[in-house]
Amino acid sequence: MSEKVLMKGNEAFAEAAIRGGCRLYFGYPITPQNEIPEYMSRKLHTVGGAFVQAESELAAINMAYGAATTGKHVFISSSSPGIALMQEGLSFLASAQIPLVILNVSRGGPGVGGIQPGQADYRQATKGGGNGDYHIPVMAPATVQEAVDIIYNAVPIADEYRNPVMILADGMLGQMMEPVILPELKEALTIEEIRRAKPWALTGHGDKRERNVVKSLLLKPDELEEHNINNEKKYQRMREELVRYEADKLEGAEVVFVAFGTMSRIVDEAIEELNQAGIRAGMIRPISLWPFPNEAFDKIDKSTKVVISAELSLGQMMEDVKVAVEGRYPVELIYRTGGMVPTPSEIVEKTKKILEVV
Amino acid sequence: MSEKVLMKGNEAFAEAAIRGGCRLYFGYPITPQNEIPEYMSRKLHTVGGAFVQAESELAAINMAYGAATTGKHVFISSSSPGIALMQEGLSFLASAQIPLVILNVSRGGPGVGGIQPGQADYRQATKGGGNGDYHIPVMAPATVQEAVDIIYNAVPIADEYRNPVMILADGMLGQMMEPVILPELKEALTIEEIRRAKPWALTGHGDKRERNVVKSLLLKPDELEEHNINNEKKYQRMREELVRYEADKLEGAEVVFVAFGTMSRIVDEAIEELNQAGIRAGMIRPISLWPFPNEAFDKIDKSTKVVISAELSLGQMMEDVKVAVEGRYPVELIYRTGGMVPTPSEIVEKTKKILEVV
Amino acid sequence: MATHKLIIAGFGGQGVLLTGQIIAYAGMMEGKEVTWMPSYGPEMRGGTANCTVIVSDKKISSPVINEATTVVAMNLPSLVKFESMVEPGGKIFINSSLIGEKPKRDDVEVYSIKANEIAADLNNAKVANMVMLGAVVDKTGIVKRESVERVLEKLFTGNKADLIALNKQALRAWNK
Amino acid sequence: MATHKLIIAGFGGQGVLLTGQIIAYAGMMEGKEVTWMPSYGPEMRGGTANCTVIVSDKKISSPVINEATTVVAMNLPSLVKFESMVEPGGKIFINSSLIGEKPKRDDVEVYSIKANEIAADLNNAKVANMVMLGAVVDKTGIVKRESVERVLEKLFTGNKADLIALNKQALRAWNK
Amino acid sequence: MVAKLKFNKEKCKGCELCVSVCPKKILKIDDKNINKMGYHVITVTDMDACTSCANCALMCPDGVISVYRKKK
Amino acid sequence: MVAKLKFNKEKCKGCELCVSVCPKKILKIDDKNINKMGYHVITVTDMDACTSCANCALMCPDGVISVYRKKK
Amino acid sequence: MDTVFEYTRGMLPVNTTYCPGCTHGIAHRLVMEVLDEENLLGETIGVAPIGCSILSHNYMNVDMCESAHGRAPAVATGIRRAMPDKTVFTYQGDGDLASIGAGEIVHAAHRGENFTTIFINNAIYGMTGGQMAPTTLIGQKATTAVEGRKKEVSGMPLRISEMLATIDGAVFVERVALNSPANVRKAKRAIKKAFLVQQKRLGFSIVEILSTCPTNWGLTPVDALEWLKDNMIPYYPLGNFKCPEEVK
Amino acid sequence: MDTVFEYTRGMLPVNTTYCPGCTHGIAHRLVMEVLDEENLLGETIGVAPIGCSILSHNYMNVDMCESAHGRAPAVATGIRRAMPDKTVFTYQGDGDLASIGAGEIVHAAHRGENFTTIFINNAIYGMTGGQMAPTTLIGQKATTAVEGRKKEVSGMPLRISEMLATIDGAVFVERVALNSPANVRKAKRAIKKAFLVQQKRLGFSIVEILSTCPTNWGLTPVDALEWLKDNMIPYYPLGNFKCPEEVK
Ligand SMILES: Cc1ncc(C[n+]2csc(CCOP(=O)(O)OP(=O)(O)O)c2C)c(N)n1
Ligand SMILES: Cc1ncc(C[n+]2csc(CCOP(=O)(O)OP(=O)(O)O)c2C)c(N)n1
Ligand code: SF4
Ligand code: SF4
Ligand code: SF4
Ligand code: SF4
Ligand code: SF4
Ligand code: SF4
Ligand SMILES: [Mg+2]
Ligand SMILES: [Mg+2]
Repeated sequence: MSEKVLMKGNEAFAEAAIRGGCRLYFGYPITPQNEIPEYMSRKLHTVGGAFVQAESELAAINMAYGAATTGKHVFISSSSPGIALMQEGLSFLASAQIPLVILNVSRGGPGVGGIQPGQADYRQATKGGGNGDYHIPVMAPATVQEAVDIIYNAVPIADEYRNPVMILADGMLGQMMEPVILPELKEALTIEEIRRAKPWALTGHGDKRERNVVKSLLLKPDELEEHNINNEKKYQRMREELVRYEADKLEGAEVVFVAFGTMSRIVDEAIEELNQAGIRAGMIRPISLWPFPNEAFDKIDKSTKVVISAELSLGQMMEDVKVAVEGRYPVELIYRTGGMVPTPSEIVEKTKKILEVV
Repeated sequence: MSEKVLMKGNEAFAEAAIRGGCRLYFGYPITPQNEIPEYMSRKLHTVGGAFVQAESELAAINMAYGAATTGKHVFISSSSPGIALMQEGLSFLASAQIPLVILNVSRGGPGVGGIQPGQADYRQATKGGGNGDYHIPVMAPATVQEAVDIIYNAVPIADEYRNPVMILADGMLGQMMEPVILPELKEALTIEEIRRAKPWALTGHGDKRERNVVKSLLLKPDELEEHNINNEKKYQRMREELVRYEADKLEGAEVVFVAFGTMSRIVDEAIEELNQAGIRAGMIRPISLWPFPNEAFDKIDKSTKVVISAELSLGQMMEDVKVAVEGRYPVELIYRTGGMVPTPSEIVEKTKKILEVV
Repeated sequence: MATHKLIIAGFGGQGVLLTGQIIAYAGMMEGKEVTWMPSYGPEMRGGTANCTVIVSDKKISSPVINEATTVVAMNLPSLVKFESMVEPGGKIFINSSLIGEKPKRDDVEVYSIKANEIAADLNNAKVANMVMLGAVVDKTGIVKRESVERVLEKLFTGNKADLIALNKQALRAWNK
Repeated sequence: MATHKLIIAGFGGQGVLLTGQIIAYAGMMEGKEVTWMPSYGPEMRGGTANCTVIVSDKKISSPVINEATTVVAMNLPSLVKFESMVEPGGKIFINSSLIGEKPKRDDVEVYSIKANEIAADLNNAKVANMVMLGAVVDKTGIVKRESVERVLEKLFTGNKADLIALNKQALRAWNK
Repeated sequence: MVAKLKFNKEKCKGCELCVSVCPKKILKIDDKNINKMGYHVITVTDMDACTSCANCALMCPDGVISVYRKKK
Repeated sequence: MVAKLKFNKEKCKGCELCVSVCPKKILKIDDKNINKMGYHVITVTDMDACTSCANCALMCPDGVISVYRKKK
Repeated sequence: MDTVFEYTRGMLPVNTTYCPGCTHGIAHRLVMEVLDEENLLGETIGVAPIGCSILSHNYMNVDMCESAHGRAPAVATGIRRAMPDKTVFTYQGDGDLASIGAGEIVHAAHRGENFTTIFINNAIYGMTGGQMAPTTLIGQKATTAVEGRKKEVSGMPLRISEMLATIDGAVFVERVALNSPANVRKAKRAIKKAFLVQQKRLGFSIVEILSTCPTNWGLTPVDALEWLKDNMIPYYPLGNFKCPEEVK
Repeated sequence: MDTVFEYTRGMLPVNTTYCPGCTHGIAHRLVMEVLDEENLLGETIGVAPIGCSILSHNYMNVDMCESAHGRAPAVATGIRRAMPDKTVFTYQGDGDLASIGAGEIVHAAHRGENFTTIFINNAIYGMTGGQMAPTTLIGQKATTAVEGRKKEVSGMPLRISEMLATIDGAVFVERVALNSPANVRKAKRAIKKAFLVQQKRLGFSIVEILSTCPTNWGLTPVDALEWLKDNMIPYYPLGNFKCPEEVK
């Protein structure tokens, strides 16, 4: 495998998508993910692909949809308000069953907000802001390396389920450089491969088959219901097959943190500090935010006094944590918002206060 | 008060908004709510207001934002995918603390979907698809009369909290005619009233005060965090003050249904049928979907064997029901989707099947 | 019957939506629960229109129905489309001025009314729907004829008031 | 010290981002954990640039820091902006070719390096950052000078290879 | 009589666009016959007069009409 | 010497736009003095030569320069 | 017998759901005739809009996809970039293209995307029941302008061809009408040229087609043709606005 | 002493965060000078875009709001309809107006909304760090076009004034530049006329201002003025495209 290189998060993400087989990218500038379109604009035309600077995020998601209807692998990225503009499109893609890998390098919101890192798009990502009954799997990496691996693997996942897959990173992960090992370069699918693997794709019928139609409108409610129920079966399969998480030091833990992405790294250090202070603490790190790793919570030890959702948002993940905990433990929240990031010691202090009360 | 009139839902909604003080409407056609812009186009210019047919839903929400920054009351409406296009805007308004009353006459999704009624925008409405930490109160009427009253009262609620308020109706409620008593007509706010009640509003500083600025960008993370925490206090106040629901026949009930909007009317009839079959059933009807009426679930009787979320969506509300039930009762789902609507007998049959198992 | 569920369908210009509204209005004035629900959306294309009216003694749940107690077909495409929706034992009203065919159903009561011709006899082609309405009201009892007449009085005011007499006449014309 | 946290700041053209990357790269080659984090967004306006480098023996949590162990100011606005971020007992490196002022802090160690002039003496104004880097490496021990030299060898390949010698020379020039 | 025109009457919606553009005025809607969609359909009154100009077919939105011409 | 020019030096960013458009070439950046923002600021070398044409002020993006003219 | 006219195999043998006399049906046929004659049916990917013609994929014998309201040009851009050697077109109404999708069409033209747009201007929102479009004429009645469109409230109708013709990347721009056999013939010639422009990869091509909506205009199909001629053509002059030398 | 030039009280006495020599600062001042001279500062509501000038509300002494990226014309429409007797303007960059907001500006013009748009064309995305704009020139380098913009990939640069001038409701359209004292004077005259058009409620008015972005062009502020003159003005000719009789 290739050697370790030092790469900026955003550039590594772009390269991971290319290596995963994506040769088509449509994007609109927005901080803190501009290095991705910039990288793609330099790179894609050298590997037989295409980069288009879209006129807006709305156009970008629809370009991506169009490109993906042909069966080719497509990758796009944006940041918080840009993702908000894509909600109609994401609902459309899910409904039309079109695979796509989409990355949100999120910032502090709401509205224009700021451009420092945040996790306040948790609800936007996991609950969906498009209309109707659909779901999008959401994966949240904590390091540049993990992000690279997740993006790379998201390409076949999107194909497998014929559904968009979202990666939720934050501005910090996008902007920083960390050592990373890049996975092997995959060739783009050929038309022949597409015709074989994706019989629904729009490749021109060539008078050799019935015409293909990719659609989202089903005017007859009974047909739409059937369509939705079939999709729900798919979502159920995702719930069974796509759960990813890490559970660490749960045995004998007094406190169990739940944290993802950048926040989990800070919590990691806080746990060390807590240990030094004689407090046993563990962590569940959801990697898949949807489906949420409910099963991980069955591993929590009887010794645990409190489960703490640690977020860069105002308790957005805590709702899912509560569903998963099912009333077995009290659930508390430690958060920063608006682009602020806590230090490990800050988490330690807040944890101690919580422990005094529970 | 005025006499009972027979009105089409959508027209009654429009009239309710006008009577509540809204003289400004910006909208884009979309079935099944076209009678609203049509009504507004005929009516508003006769009462000193303005109707603008926006070029898109995206433009409409931003026109509404602009108009509302002046402190005047603004009403807008759309349907499912149109609301999806407004997500960036809604997040922006919440962040900039601008009041607005917005109505979703929803249809079956996802994507373009169909145009028959649905409740599959539950997540879109209650969890928000815009970016960042914000909330929008969501009210769900079950009859044309209730919709009229809720819209009328939403105007001062939006002002009180300086936040958008959403009404989630469905296509059926918008298209049908039912008898309705219309509330009293309120005058539009005068500039003087606005200057007094809304010192933040953009009315021109007239060299008499510091300039006003309505904004959503806070580049400094500490300021953005403070802003978000202040907003969260407001949301906490909403959670305490805006809960609305009806709880009916809970005493001794074997089954408790949770259903809102049109679905609650069908469940009502199903409960009667169940009673006749000797099965005691009750219902919690959330009127506020956010904040969700968790407290109502404390009233459920020990006799209850199962709580059933009955929805025109694939279990979207069920997640909130589970949070509210906190593991005290099993939670099951009865649904139709894609614009299909169940008959009361269908619900009875499915309920009997569920009761066999639990 | 405690609950009447009626579908009226025809060409766009035949006033079927208004006819349904008049029934709902009359029901409301009789203190009954009523809902009126039009077809909407792309269905409309082709220039046809239809609506569903429910008049009931008790609270009405779904305004969308699976079966109708009565279907009124003002033109042929409407008959073709809605014939199958009548419940067994229900009623079908046919505007036989425009429909030569008979329904294929043999488990329903069929009433053929030459609505257009009768209206023409009244010197106003526009009241064909009123002629039909009279038949429906008399044969189904969904609302009282007097209630319909009161609705007409409320509906036609000002310089339209002279239409009241004509419309009342039309209401009674179907079996003259 | 197990964890070095360094801020380098200057004008856009002074190569401060690259300098930070070289340190991170060198750290990585020494088997240490490293992160490099630039300022981004509208902060960039005004033509200034800065980045934060962490080199540590243990896993690095937040790449954003509240306090630095070392600040390198290549121009005056950078000194003004970052002076307060050094922890007590930390180090400030000043490019005294461009900065006449002294820091106001008295609880830190200050090193003044005439980076531009020294670079000019080497007949290449562009290596001022390398001159400064040499000083930083030698005085803080954040990474080894040899590691930096290995990075330079990897960085300058092909027809840029002849720059290696010059840069190595610059690295050593600060205290000549 | 040679059939210069063929009608796919099941597709006809009786819109009369063809009728309005026929220079020979030989097309009309058959108010006796109704197709499965419920429309009265197109018919020709005097096939011989047809010049095979195809105006009717060009204007038909529903692909009802085919036009032929005698081989010369 | 009459001060035809007034500078609000704390706002100056040393961009030299004013310098480039002065027909009299009497403006220059003072490489000795730095303002609170950290910029070297504008200065005038020969106030007497100033024609009060205001070109400099027109081009200044930061509102640094005021221009006056002797009353006639 | 010689065949003078037979329905193109580009159209599938099914009944459309369009209203009687709606000229959408003619426009569909012309596009498919051209693609068939150029032997492109098997090599084409079409993009349907939101509007009455969302159902065009039920009728056109080519691979097709639906698109979100107004976004067809973005979707076509994606297809074009993914499939450099296919023929790509969008078929859009005036609500779709001129209102909600104004940004997307301007930018497809701006980038000079090599696809063809068939723009059906019927001066109304057909599918949703007759609301005002940006192209609705002054005085024309619509459900959101019951007294007829007024300049003071809604401005003057938007002339899309004239606007797009100012953009370099839009290399073929022509306006045609479907109100008479002669104009239908001209329309087909314009569509043919537009696809030729695309075959030669010269840039973006668009044919604006003045079309009727008898249902929402409240006219019989035949009267609607008249109304188009008397009202639309004077405000929306027919003709070619731009044509590359290569296809003249 | 007579005052020849003093900084307008329309600008607040604070330091801007714009880069040294960025002509956004000149444009800000001109707008505020005009509003002050017309005695409108207290009667004006401004709309800031997303772009470097999102912070303009920190500097301009009028009531203002921010707007989502590209939507300023929609926001101004809302304000205009709510406040028929105020003066309303938007201030937008080329990314904001010509790219993501192309639909909104076309439709503000189409409706003939009575507000004034100040359009800062600096041929680049300033705030986000130098990506290509629709107005970036052929050959001009941008971070998403490192070898310079190419026609084959991104089309020819979009000329907004020319495009909007085809729309009836856009009654005043002029392009000016900020590269010299003479052109700054002309720019001010154009801005004044645009606000006059609004005062008379004649329709939509827009002034396109060619402006520099030394930071992302990679030039000194003075060289940037030169570059503007030598490269932008030839492709974006200065002058008035449309002016109502009443304000000529
Ligand atoms: C986002 C969104 N907004 C609105 C609609 C509703 N809608 C469906 S079709 C249509 C307009 C159709 O008009 P036009 O494009 O002129 O096509 P026509 O039906 O006239 O051919 C609208 C507004 C929608 N489906 N999606
Ligand atoms: C929805 C959305 N997309 C993208 C962005 C990121 N963004 C901020 S400013 C900007 C472009 C600014 O360029 P321009 O409008 O030309 O203004 P300038 O900075 O050049 O004055 C972009 C793309 C955003 N804030 N919101
Ligand atoms: S081919 Fe010509 S003459 Fe013959 S029926 Fe058609 S229009 Fe008439
Ligand atoms: S034009 Fe076609 S559909 Fe219309 S009447 Fe003639 S044959 Fe029938
Ligand atoms: S006023 Fe004119 S002459 Fe005087 S300094 Fe300014 S530019 Fe030079
Ligand atoms: S133009 Fe203004 S900011 Fe620039 S150097 Fe001159 S005075 Fe200073
Ligand atoms: S509504 Fe209008 S555009 Fe749509 S099919 Fe009917 S006539 Fe044609
Ligand atoms: S980035 Fe460019 S446009 Fe923005 S302030 Fe700096 S110079 Fe001006
Ligand atoms: Mg149309
Ligand atoms: Mg710009």
